[in-house]
Amino acid sequence: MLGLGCGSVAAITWLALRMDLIDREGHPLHLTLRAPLFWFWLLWEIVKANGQVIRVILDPKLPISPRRFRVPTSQKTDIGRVIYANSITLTPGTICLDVNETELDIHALTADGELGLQSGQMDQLVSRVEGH
Amino acid sequence: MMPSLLDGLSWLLLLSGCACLLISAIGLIRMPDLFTRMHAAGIGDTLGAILVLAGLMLQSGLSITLIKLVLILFFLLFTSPTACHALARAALAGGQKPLLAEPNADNSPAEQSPS
Amino acid sequence: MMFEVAAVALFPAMFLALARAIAGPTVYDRVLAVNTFGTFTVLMIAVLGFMTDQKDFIDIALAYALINFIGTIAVLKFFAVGDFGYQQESKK
Amino acid sequence: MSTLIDLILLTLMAITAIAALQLKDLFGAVMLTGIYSLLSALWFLILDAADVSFTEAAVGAGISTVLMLGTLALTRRDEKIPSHPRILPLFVVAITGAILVYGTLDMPAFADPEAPIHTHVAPHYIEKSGEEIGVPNIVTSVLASYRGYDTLGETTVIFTACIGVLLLLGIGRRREDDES
Amino acid sequence: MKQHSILRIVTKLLIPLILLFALYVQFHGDFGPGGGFQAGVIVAAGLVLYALVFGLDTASEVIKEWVLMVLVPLGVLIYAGVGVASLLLGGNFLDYNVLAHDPVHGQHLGILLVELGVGVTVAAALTTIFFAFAGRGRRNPTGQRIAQVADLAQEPPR
Repeated sequence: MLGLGCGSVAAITWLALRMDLIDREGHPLHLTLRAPLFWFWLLWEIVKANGQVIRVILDPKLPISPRRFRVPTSQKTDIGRVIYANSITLTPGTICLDVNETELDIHALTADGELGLQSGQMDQLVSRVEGH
Repeated sequence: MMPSLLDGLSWLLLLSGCACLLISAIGLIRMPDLFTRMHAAGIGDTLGAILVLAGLMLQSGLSITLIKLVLILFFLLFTSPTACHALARAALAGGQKPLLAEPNADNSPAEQSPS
Repeated sequence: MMFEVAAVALFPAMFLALARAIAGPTVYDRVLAVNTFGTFTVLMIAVLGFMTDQKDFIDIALAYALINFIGTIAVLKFFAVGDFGYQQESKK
Repeated sequence: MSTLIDLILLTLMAITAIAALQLKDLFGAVMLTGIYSLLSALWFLILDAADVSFTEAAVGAGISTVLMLGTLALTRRDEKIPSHPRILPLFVVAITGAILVYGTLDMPAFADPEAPIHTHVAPHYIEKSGEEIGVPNIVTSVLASYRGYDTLGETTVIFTACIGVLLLLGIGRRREDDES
Repeated sequence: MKQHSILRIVTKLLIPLILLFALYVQFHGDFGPGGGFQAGVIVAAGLVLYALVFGLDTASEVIKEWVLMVLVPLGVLIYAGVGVASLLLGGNFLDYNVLAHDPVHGQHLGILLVELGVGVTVAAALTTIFFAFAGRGRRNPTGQRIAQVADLAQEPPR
């Protein structure tokens, strides 16, 4: 049984190498050390943002003011930008529509969401996780 | 003492998770256009999933089930924003225009205060 | 008991997501609804596994969590960049 | 409580199926089929058929949507509306359905221990599987060992289906007209 | 063009996990739900995801068509071969008891091999069918069906 397990892992590794999947992008092990703290921070952000959006949805007047804007990114690599973009999408109330080298295209549900992102706190934290 | 505390906590987590999922579904119905609906769906994908799975984790104890639940949560948190982003991109490419509060001002400060 | 309540409490949300999938004016709304429904199903399967005390069910939830994504990506591919076979013209 | 879950789930399935039939946009119908597959996976799970549910989950979530979209890509996206009402098909379907329902009246009640299906080989499988096969999952031992012939047949069916699709779509011709 | 970096990176992370999970399902079928068929479908799903994100051309470079063509019948052959082997060892067709000294052990071995056969056939067959569907329109540039599986990642293979 154990042999089969090891065999499976070896086979998948071979296939993944063949698919050209294993590199710093696919398996960002160099980020692991700094990531957990960021995850906890992100979890708290998610809870806060959820609270806001839930209040908006339950409000009978449905007070949304959807807006679309761009925020600059300070990350150097693709993977940093991807972490940033996914963190933005993961916090309800803001969705990342597009990514390019210097900016993210964001859609936000309320003005609060926009203000939160424009302050750039998440950007800095992601850059710190990226560690460049 | 301990087991009842754990039970109570996981009750709380499960029920609030279900409430989150319900709210997200309500939002899915109430919101006026695709992009705002995505925000509503995001609640269920993040907080709802986290709370429900956390509630189950408290019940599973230290076992392989716990690891599997953590993996489920991990995968959900990875795939759902990606799917959401891909959907938004595809919708934009397909000619869907997001409904905006002030259609012409792209980067103006907020004035229509929410809730 | 707890899990039964949770399972029943999940159903209204599923109803609403289904309503969105049926009503959804555009294709993308339907995709979004199906995706959300998929998340609900993953959680539902996990809850059911605990409800009937068959922890094997978690495997199925895990499979859904991994694979549901593929369906969404396929659909979007179909409509976004390349379409695997159809130009975006009939949906306004 | 469990009955309540059954009822709600079946209602959801019925709604989904009817809506999928009603939709003229075939793409929407494909999406609803996806939802239907999710629901039927849940339903199998409630019936304690974990293996079937797993199959439904694996096939329904990834592959079937992709293949249906592939088919849609080769045909058209909206349903062709029949030019005249079809009485005869409706009649045939109604009669067949009525006969089938009549047939179920003679069937033993669900989970009746005296039912024929539970009195011949099933007890043997359930009692002896542990010592004869030694595999904890009885479904696997029935599928792969007691009913090995069936599964060989199924594998051959998949093989044949693959050959059939390849013949229909003409993948072998790729080498000749490769310059597209 | 690095437009779809999000999809590319997440896919890179996920595909090995999907394939690994498929093998887990394959070999864990004796204990929990799962088995050859499910595992084959999950493998196929992983390969389809790869083809969708990185493009059909890259995918068919990694997974050569002839390999798939060999694998589809190979699975059936493994299955039937186990039957023939048990026949040669003095048992009935597909009677695994004779495969090892201990009948139960023989059953284990037989089921493992048979499930492997099913898995190989299913995975290869579904992947082949997907490739056939996806490649079909590309070779028929008539009318509307021009644009085909252009890769979402929009990046030349490195």
